Amino acid sequence: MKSAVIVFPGSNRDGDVMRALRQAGSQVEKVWHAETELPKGTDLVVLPGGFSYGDYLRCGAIAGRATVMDAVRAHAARGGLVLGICNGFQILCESGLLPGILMRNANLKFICHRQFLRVERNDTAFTRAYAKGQAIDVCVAHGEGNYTADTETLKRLESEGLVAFRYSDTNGHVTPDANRNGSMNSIAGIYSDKLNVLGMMPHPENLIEDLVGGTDGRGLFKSLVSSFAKAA
Amino acid sequence: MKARVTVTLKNGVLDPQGKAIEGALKSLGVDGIASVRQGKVFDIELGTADKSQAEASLKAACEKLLANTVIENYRVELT
Amino acid sequence: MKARVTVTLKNGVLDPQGKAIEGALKSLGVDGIASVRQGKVFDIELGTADKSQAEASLKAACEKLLANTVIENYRVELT
Amino acid sequence: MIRNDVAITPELVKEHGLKPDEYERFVKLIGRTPTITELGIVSAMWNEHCSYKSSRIHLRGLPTQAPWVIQGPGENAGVIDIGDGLACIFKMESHNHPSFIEPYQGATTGVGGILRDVFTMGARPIAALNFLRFGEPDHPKTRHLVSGVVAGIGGYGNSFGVPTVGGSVGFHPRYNGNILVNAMAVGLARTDEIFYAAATGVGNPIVYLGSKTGRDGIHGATMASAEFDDASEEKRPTVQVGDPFAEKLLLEACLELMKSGAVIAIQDMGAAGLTCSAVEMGAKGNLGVELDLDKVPTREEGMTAYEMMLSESQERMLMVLKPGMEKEAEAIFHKWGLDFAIIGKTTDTLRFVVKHHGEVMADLPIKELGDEAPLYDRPHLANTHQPTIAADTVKPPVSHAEALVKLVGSPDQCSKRWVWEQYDHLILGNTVQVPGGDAAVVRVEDGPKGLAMTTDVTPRYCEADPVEGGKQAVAEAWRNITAVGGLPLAITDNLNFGNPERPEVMGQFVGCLRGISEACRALDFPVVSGNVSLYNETNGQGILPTPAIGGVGVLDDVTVNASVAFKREEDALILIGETEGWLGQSIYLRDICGREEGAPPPVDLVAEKRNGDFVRQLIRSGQVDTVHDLSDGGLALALAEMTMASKIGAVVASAPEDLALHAFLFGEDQARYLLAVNPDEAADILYEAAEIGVPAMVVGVTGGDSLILPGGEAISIETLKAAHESWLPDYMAGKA
Ligand SMILES: Nc1ncnc2c1ncn2[C@@H]1O[C@H](COP(=O)(O)OP(=O)(O)O)[C@@H](O)[C@H]1O
Ligand SMILES: [Mg+2]
Repeated sequence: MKSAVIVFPGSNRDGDVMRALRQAGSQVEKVWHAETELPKGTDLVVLPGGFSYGDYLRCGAIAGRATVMDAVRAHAARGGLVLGICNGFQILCESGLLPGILMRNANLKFICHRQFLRVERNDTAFTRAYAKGQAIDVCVAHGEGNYTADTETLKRLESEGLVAFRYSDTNGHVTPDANRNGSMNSIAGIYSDKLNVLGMMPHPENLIEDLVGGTDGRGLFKSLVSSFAKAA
Repeated sequence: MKARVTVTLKNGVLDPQGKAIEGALKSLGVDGIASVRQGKVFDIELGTADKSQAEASLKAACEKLLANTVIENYRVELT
Repeated sequence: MKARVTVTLKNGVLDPQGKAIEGALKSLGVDGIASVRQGKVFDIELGTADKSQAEASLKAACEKLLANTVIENYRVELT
Repeated sequence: MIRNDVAITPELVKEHGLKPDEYERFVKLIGRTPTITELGIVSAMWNEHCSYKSSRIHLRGLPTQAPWVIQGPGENAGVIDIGDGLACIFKMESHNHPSFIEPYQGATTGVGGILRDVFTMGARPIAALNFLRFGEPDHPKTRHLVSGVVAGIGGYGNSFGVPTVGGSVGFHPRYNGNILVNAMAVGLARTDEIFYAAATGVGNPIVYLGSKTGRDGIHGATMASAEFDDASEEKRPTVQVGDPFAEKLLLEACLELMKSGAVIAIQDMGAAGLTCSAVEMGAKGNLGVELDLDKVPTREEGMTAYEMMLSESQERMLMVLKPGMEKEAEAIFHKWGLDFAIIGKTTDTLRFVVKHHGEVMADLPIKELGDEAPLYDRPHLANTHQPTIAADTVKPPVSHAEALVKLVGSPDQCSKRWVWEQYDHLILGNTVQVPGGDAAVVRVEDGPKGLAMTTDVTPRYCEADPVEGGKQAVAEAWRNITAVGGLPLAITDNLNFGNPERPEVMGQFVGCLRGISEACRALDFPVVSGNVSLYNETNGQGILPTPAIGGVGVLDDVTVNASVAFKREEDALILIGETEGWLGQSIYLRDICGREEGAPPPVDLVAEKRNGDFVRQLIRSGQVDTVHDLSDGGLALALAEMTMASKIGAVVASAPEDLALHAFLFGEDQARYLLAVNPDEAADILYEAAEIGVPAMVVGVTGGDSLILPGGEAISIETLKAAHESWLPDYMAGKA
């Protein structure tokens, strides 16, 4: 599998996600935001975490309009896989690839902590390696992760099964306490209609080794790589 | 020429920041504030003296970047 | 009663946000924008109908929380 | 506009912070009356911050050498060799005063400045720490300051992309008018790719990089401009605003440029901006420097030479480039959207020449600006020793359990989670030990090495006895690194004190430095960088003497480390080190008895080294994985913290007979560690300890869901945790 990690000025978890992709067996290439095309044969586009353009104006707003995003949109329209993590999720929302928006955390503070997520479905390219309903231990690190959408959108996401992850306790129970940033319906990540674009606030790429906290994040990258092994 | 663009949240869009400010004002003992909604202003200097050209630039700036029209309204005033 | 508080950076204080927005507008091909400085607005509903009481509350809100008077100016308009 | 031919009056000299004799010294040095620009330049070079005029002679006594030291104090940051061709580059710096005026921006620019110091040398920052002291919680400003400073530190580090992995937060009324915000950065480079400030070669281009110059932080200028400004403008704030986004770009651009081989010398623009950086590059390289200010990228119109030379705008760098590489360098900077301008050249005149609009605004001897700065041996008074407080004169608590719960929930000892959860401490995926333990542990690249780092000092000890306090600060940093299994290698220090013109304060300074030096020597723990912050004083009341120590150590195999959380039930608890039950200056005495008095615990450096080396070897050999050093609050607090970090309780069945229980539990004797070990190993460990004269005894066993003290008083883990975790969030929410 071949992944393209897009680097915007201010991206800062590009290295972390590249490490996770490589560990799972993907080839990885960095792509500068000013490019107009993706590398040939790109299977997966990753928009990494960070503070693109300082997150000035609105998180992800300026990056969402970068040159390379046209190529990303075209890739998604062809059914190609796109993964946006944290700032990447914000960029996906700002660029129109995913609905809704990430607002300031409910306590108005940046929060960095370990967090369990409930995997809502395991029949997508991103989550095959997990069980449905499994609680996975990852971490969050964001100031604006409060997922907000209008009632219509929310209804559609729920009824079409487009919610990918919810903040949960260790047992996979979705509780108010587990939803520290105040997201609607405890949403931590969502899919596009065709399930080929995933945006999520938490960082699976930071939990891929026992030494630094655990390996629950690996499943996501393993799922991606294995879906290509199957396809090929 | 100068302009001020004001971007505010649409009615009905939740404003966690405004809510938190309301709370903070209460705990600071500032009375009489019923609700707060936060928005942004942009003070812009334009390179042109032509009013219609300026207005076109400002509209483009708002639509393309300054406002997220899904959740925000904007207003432009030339000053 | 309603009010709008506008908070802007004092002259000469660096505005990284404005700077980034300027750059982004240029690369988006929006012409004619010479400079951008970003500020905040607060749309406030007051619990009182008494003007002087409202003004006192608003002043307190600005001084205590809404504006960082070391680097920002604020303006209050009752609307 | 400030013209250059302004008459230099005594008032103007005074406004620039120069004493009459200092001004005379300068006039004699240059042989004429200076221009206003020159006055500005010398005021920047000769202020306390840049010239270290009160501290320099004392700093000379610090041990700065060791076989692994590549660069000691004097450069932007210290550099040590950690093996495998890798160097660790680190430094700590204060931003106390700006943070008191504007906590958010003061803290951001403090973090920005220290990160720049580290990447200026070619290192990629891999971790940040901070050392914070605030006034008493009840002081009306404290909450606002805590909130702003913490948000600022996070706001900058998180966006820049460095994990903030450790630090220290404390409260004391003596910081009511002067908070302490010390930031530390740690970076990594290859030993053969380190960059220095000294310029070489005549006629080489001097290049300005980064953000544009504005009128930020021009202190003297605000006053001066009131007289010389015809345009009446609003009084300009002297607060600088940090731009972490620009800094991140600057980091990437600098590292890319360094790889290209174009960089001869590099210096960041920190305090006194362009002046300090240009003078240092020239003076260190025995070269003159000529600057053409018409080329300097400015953000505001009509900036004068005076203003440009004194501006403290952030996120800027100065470089000497290899001639012929300008185009390549420019392309890299433009790619990152940053300003790039050739603003001058090196010369062989040893003069610092500043031109603006074709006129010479300053022409000064470059070396003398630094070398001939005033140097003071200020009078210092040794502190009178405080009496030793015998344990039997200190009241025991009504309930030891209650006392302990009170301590774990006190402002100084409570959990600082509320703080460090606002810092991204996990980015880069190398954080092996997160905040909350003894030292942070960060993996080096893909391993196997790791670095351990910590910031420490106990200001009340320093106040009571500067020499012992200085020693203790170093010993505690060394101990914290040891406790995770690290080999302590070197320190950076941040010496925060009051007004050096008062002999008692100078006495504290000299005493602390003596203690620091002694400890560094005894522990093989040299000083490789540091910072001095004096005049932390309001209305004649100085801060507690606070020489914060930032320590760094190495773990050859980062997977072999120890942490404070109990790992298993039924482990034997072994206390390493001598316990006399020293209660003078203890947290127990202060927070339970309301007495902040007495002599602090003496530091036996030989015992420190012996005990620490023993513990480290146990960790490295894999015999021990659970260690906590004993500091504030003694054995009881360490037990509580180890319990809270796990979900496993502990039982301490009895106290030594010759010791009062409260002295045993809360005494702050130094050089001690608490280990939790497999019971099968306990006998061996005790035997090994006895062999080399390390005091060691079994004091209890892990297990259960509460902490049971001698005599049977039990505290559930939940009770401890509730007290420990609630104080700070409640306080910040206005509830405490
Ligand atoms: N400002 C801070 N930033 C990050 N971590 C902090 C901060 N303050 C305290 N901590 C963490 O909390 C823990 C306890 O701090 P402290 O009581 O000072 O430790 P010790 O007594 O071991 O020196 C340490 O791990 C420290 O890293
Ligand atoms: Mg410790």
